[in-house]
Amino acid sequence: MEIISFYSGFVIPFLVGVSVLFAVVVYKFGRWFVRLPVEDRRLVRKNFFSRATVRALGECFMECLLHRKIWKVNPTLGYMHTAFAFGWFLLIVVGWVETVAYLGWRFVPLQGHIFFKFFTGGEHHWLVMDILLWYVLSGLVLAVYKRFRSRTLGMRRTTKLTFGDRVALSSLWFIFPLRLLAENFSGVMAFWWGYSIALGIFFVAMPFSRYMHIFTEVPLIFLRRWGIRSGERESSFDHFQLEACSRCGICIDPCQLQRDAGFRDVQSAYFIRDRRYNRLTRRVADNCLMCGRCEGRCPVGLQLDTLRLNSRHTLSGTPADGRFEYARKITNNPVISNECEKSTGQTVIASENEAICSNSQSSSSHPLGGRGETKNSQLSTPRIGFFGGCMTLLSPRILQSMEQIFAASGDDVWWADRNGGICCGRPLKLSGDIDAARDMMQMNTQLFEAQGITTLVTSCPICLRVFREDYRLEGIEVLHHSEYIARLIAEGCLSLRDSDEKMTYHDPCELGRGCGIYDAPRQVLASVGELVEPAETRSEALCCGSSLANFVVDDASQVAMARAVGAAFEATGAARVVTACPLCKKAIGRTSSLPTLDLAEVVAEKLNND
Amino acid sequence: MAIDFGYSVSQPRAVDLDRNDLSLAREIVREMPEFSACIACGGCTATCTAGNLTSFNFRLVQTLVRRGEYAGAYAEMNKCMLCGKCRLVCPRGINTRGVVRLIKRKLGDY
Amino acid sequence: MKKVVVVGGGVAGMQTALSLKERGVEPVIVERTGALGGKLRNFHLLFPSMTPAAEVLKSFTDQVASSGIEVRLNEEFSDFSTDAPIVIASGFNVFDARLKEEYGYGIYDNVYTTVDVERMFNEGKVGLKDGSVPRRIAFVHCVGSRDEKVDQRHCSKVCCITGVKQAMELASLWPDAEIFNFYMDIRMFGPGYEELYQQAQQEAGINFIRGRVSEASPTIDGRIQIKAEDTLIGRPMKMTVDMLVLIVGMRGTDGGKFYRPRDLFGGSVLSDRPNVFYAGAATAPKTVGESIAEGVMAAEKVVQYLNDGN
Amino acid sequence: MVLNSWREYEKEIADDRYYYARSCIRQNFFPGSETTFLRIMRQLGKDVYDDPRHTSCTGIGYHTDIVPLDTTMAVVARQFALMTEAGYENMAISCITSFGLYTEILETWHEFPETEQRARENLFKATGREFRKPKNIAHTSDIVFHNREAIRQMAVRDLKGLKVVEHIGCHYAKIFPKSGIGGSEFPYVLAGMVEAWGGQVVDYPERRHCCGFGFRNYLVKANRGFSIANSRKKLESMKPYKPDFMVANCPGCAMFLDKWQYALAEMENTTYGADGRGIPVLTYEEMAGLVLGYDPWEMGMQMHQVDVEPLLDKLGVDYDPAAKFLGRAGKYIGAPKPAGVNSFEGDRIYRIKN
Repeated sequence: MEIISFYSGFVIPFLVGVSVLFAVVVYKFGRWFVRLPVEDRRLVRKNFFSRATVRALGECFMECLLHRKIWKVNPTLGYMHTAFAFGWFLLIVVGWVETVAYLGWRFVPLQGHIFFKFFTGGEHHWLVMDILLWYVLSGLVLAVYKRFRSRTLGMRRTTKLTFGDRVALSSLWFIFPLRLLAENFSGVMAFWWGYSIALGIFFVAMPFSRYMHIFTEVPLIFLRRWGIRSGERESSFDHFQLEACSRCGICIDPCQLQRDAGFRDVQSAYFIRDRRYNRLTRRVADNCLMCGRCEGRCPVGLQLDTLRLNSRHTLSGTPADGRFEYARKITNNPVISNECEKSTGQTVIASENEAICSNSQSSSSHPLGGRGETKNSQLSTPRIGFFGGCMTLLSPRILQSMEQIFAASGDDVWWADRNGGICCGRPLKLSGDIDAARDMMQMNTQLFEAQGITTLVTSCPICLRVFREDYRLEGIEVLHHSEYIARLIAEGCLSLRDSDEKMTYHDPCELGRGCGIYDAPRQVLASVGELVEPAETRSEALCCGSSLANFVVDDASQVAMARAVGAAFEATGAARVVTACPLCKKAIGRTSSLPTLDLAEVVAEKLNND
Repeated sequence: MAIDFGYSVSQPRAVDLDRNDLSLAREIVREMPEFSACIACGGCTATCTAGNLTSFNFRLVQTLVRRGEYAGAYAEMNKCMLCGKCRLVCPRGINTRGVVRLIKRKLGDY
Repeated sequence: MKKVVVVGGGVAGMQTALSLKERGVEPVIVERTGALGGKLRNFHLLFPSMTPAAEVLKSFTDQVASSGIEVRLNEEFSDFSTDAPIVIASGFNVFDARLKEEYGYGIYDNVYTTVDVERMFNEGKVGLKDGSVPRRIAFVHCVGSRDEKVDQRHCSKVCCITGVKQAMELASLWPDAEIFNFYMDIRMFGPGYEELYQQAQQEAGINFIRGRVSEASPTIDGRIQIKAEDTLIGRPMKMTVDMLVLIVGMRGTDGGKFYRPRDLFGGSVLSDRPNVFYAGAATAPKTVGESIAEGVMAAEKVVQYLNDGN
Repeated sequence: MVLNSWREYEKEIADDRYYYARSCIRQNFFPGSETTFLRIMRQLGKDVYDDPRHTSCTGIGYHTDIVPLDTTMAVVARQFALMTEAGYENMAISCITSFGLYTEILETWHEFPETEQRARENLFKATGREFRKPKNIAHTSDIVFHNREAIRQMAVRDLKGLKVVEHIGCHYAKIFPKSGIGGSEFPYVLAGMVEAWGGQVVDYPERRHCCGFGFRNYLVKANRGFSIANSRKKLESMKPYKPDFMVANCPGCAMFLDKWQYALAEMENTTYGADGRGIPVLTYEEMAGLVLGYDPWEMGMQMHQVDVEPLLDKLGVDYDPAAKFLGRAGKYIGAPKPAGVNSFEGDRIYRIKN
């Protein structure tokens, strides 16, 4: 067999490109990895030799090469991605096999594999390689088509490109046609030069463009499988998530800010882009409902909301500084708030706590039966704390309904914030003021513990989420009122009149995607009426538009989003809209032609009082 | 050189629009024009948890800022828990939490 | 010749019909409800002169009856495609106070609207639900007016004076009661209004507090605690009252909006269609007197239209 | 319109035969001014009775809530008794606060005759004196104003080309507008003199604002910052007009507008007037005296905080710089230490060595 030199002038652009790419990727990964927090590195050590690693390998194959999740979004879009990723991957692997088959088991420099046909003069050639190349080219045709007619590939909008993206994308589009030309007109050096230059440019642009995701997704999958997550503060792991974003733009369509309010540059793809290139502004970081609709669809599974939250924390500069110490006036001793009233000479309202308690004590022998006993057998002093939260306090009908439900349940209830409570801390957390939010959480925790409650019920999903995710409430069970009511119904403690009234249900973001509670409210609704679902529901449900996570949008935008949501409910033919969040209720009720109620209101309305 | 006579010259209490530097106020309003739609109904302050426990008065502080009276506004705004009740009651639909954060950003340490 | 259709049998509609008849044009009043009179039927005394609404109403219904104008009651007019002249005098709807849930209307006892108070005066039964006399009463101005949150951006114009009038009526009924009016602005534009306002302050002893009530909540003894900021002091305030009166605004009858006249000057009773005219509060909040005046104007324009056409 | 308003408040001023009621504090602050008044009156050929038995009117004690009203009335009644005994009917009052107090008491007696009766009884019990109420009371600035034309005719120089800030004491017309020429809004008493003698009156935004003395505001140290803030407000407001001097008709005002310039210079390093030399503050007697050609040192102008020499130069007054701190009979009276507004070497041409 003759000696092949494996060298020609035209390979230089390719070699330079590969070297730069390799150096940058190694530098980036090395740097990010070294800076991982100690706990994260401990997780890596702990889980390296475990089934997680095997699963990660499988996931890499399914997601990085086959793009399984994108197939789910749209098969044509999936085909396009698979053709590029898997097709190119196979070209490399089969190409290598081809080389080995032809040259035997010997060292061949990189360019030898890539420009195999040049160096062998095209005398040996596998048909499968041509098929693979045409496979990739079919993906390319779709990609070009998508740039101009994205809708046919299931995307109404695609991502706006950065300069690096444009360079990489243009060179990428040239690589495969040039390869086709070079391999078929092997004697024309210009084609080989073009092919090599296209590869070189692509490789140099790659680590600075969205195509960095091709490499980054692999370590991301492994690290994630080993249990590493982004948190409320930025960490080195975030880099793996940021650069694993291909800016595919799947997050853009579900975004209601884009759909109904006309914001075109705040979606997760743009947020991640801005953060990655260090040009994140507060306006972009703050303009997100954190409804979670995009996070659920991200094919790379990025923690989009968490990343945005920790960006907000970084951008926020307000020190906690005990600036909410004044709130202790309420939480240290809830009775003090009444004393304050006395000292300022204002009307004193007797604390309602005792009244409600005595009321429920007298109803412990409630004919609805047995609840006091069942609970007593489980816990010595079952006591429920009800936390309405700020928003419920502005919805007296929910409070009144809960009062009726509690009375019917016979439970011993302490009203945590009816005469004034402090915020749960989630809005502050959403603003990035984590430390201040912690102060507030700690104050509320003290308050709950001091009251000796065994169950904390809240009618506000915003509060619920922070109680579950961030509070440490030892020995206190935290329930959303929908769960509490569902439980009362299941235990036979509530007697309700069923009806055939058609009602539709709005999943609040914090309750559904946030806490995974979809069924409890539906069970409750099913026992008082007939539930009709809107087109987008459960994990796909729309946001009401008034999310506390958004600090930017104005009233008109909120109304626009609420109208769109309202229209979806009107289309169901339901008589009323039921939700389980006071804020959603206000937001939707503002514009909807249908009456909008909280779950508790519907239940209280259907209570059998006799 | 200053001699201490045991008292100092009282500063005028008047809001002096000739002297106050309104450029920051204009900048803030430009970023959030809805901010100047306030009709001073006081609903925000009435419902405000912080306002009922401290001297914090959102209506007053944001008005002061619009008049170029920035002193102390940042510290006052820091009492806000961002709970959003004020936004719910505002008859003009002002993004009150956005206003709080904007003022803090312009006057504070973001 | 086809009769001119007057949609709505309130004061504006009745006046339009009477004026048409006087000019020799035959009108027909189409009224959705079972009686003529519109909103005037619910009112007790009319500001600022305290003229009984029934008196004004009677003079109109008597004239309509004696003039032999055709009146079709319990009929919803919907045939807007007709080429007969139509005068829309559909007035306004009273804002549904339940939409401002935080004020507790329909939730707590003893939260009333100004319309309820007029009705109670007419029925001769003014008082709390249990029949007792309130010691403290609060009026909340601008409920369903100047409020983006309920899609009611406009000022309903007549509520300020209504609130002042009712506060004075309650003050004279219960001289020992303390009465507080919570307002954002007091807009006293009409003749004699400012005088009534001053009288309310000085003679009736009504307390005017500049601040919008943010919320109402129940107290243990069944009273209502309200919160507002006293904006002139700059501090939040709260107080407990026995009776809360919500001064409700007007909502338009064109799908919740007011009809839009061609222009606000010479064309205030004209629409974009040549044969459709407006009279009264259908186009914007108006007082009884202003609605009557527009009835005359609308009739004049209809006659002009008919003369030009023939 | 404006002119009409100024003219609306004309008051009657007696032409001659005045009983002179001196001020307590002016004799300390501007000791030459009252003497100058008497000299002007003599030059005009007026009869002024300067009574050594006359006492304080208690005005400062009254306004600081130390002296009760009945006491004050009795003291004022005594001054009237002295005037009656001396055979005079027209009161010429040197102090603005005294003028305000006399006006107020006469007004009170008019509205509540029983208080006059009580004052008469108290006075009689204490001193055995009786009195007739004055036929006419005028502030001495009123009298100078009244004679401004006569003074102009005797003048040796005028105020041409000078911008003058005039300041009226609050008690002159703010209590009873009708008691002042031009009332409280358009006080013309000093402006009339300035205009008659050729000067130009400066109308500046804070023209009507109080100098800040305010008795309790100055006397209680805790409030003093408020007092000085008022003077500063006026000084800041007149600054852009570049006034050549101020003239005041109230002992306290002249004193504070002058001395606070020193305090502000020391406390805040702020000076007013050309080159930061301060704006000289004159009494109306000094202004009239300069017009009439009196020697500034004889009028006590060396006692001013803000040096008057630059003004004297502008007026073309022929004065002996070396004689500034030489009192009567050439005796050295001592010179103040250099201070914030007054420390310019150029001003201090004359240095006395003991």
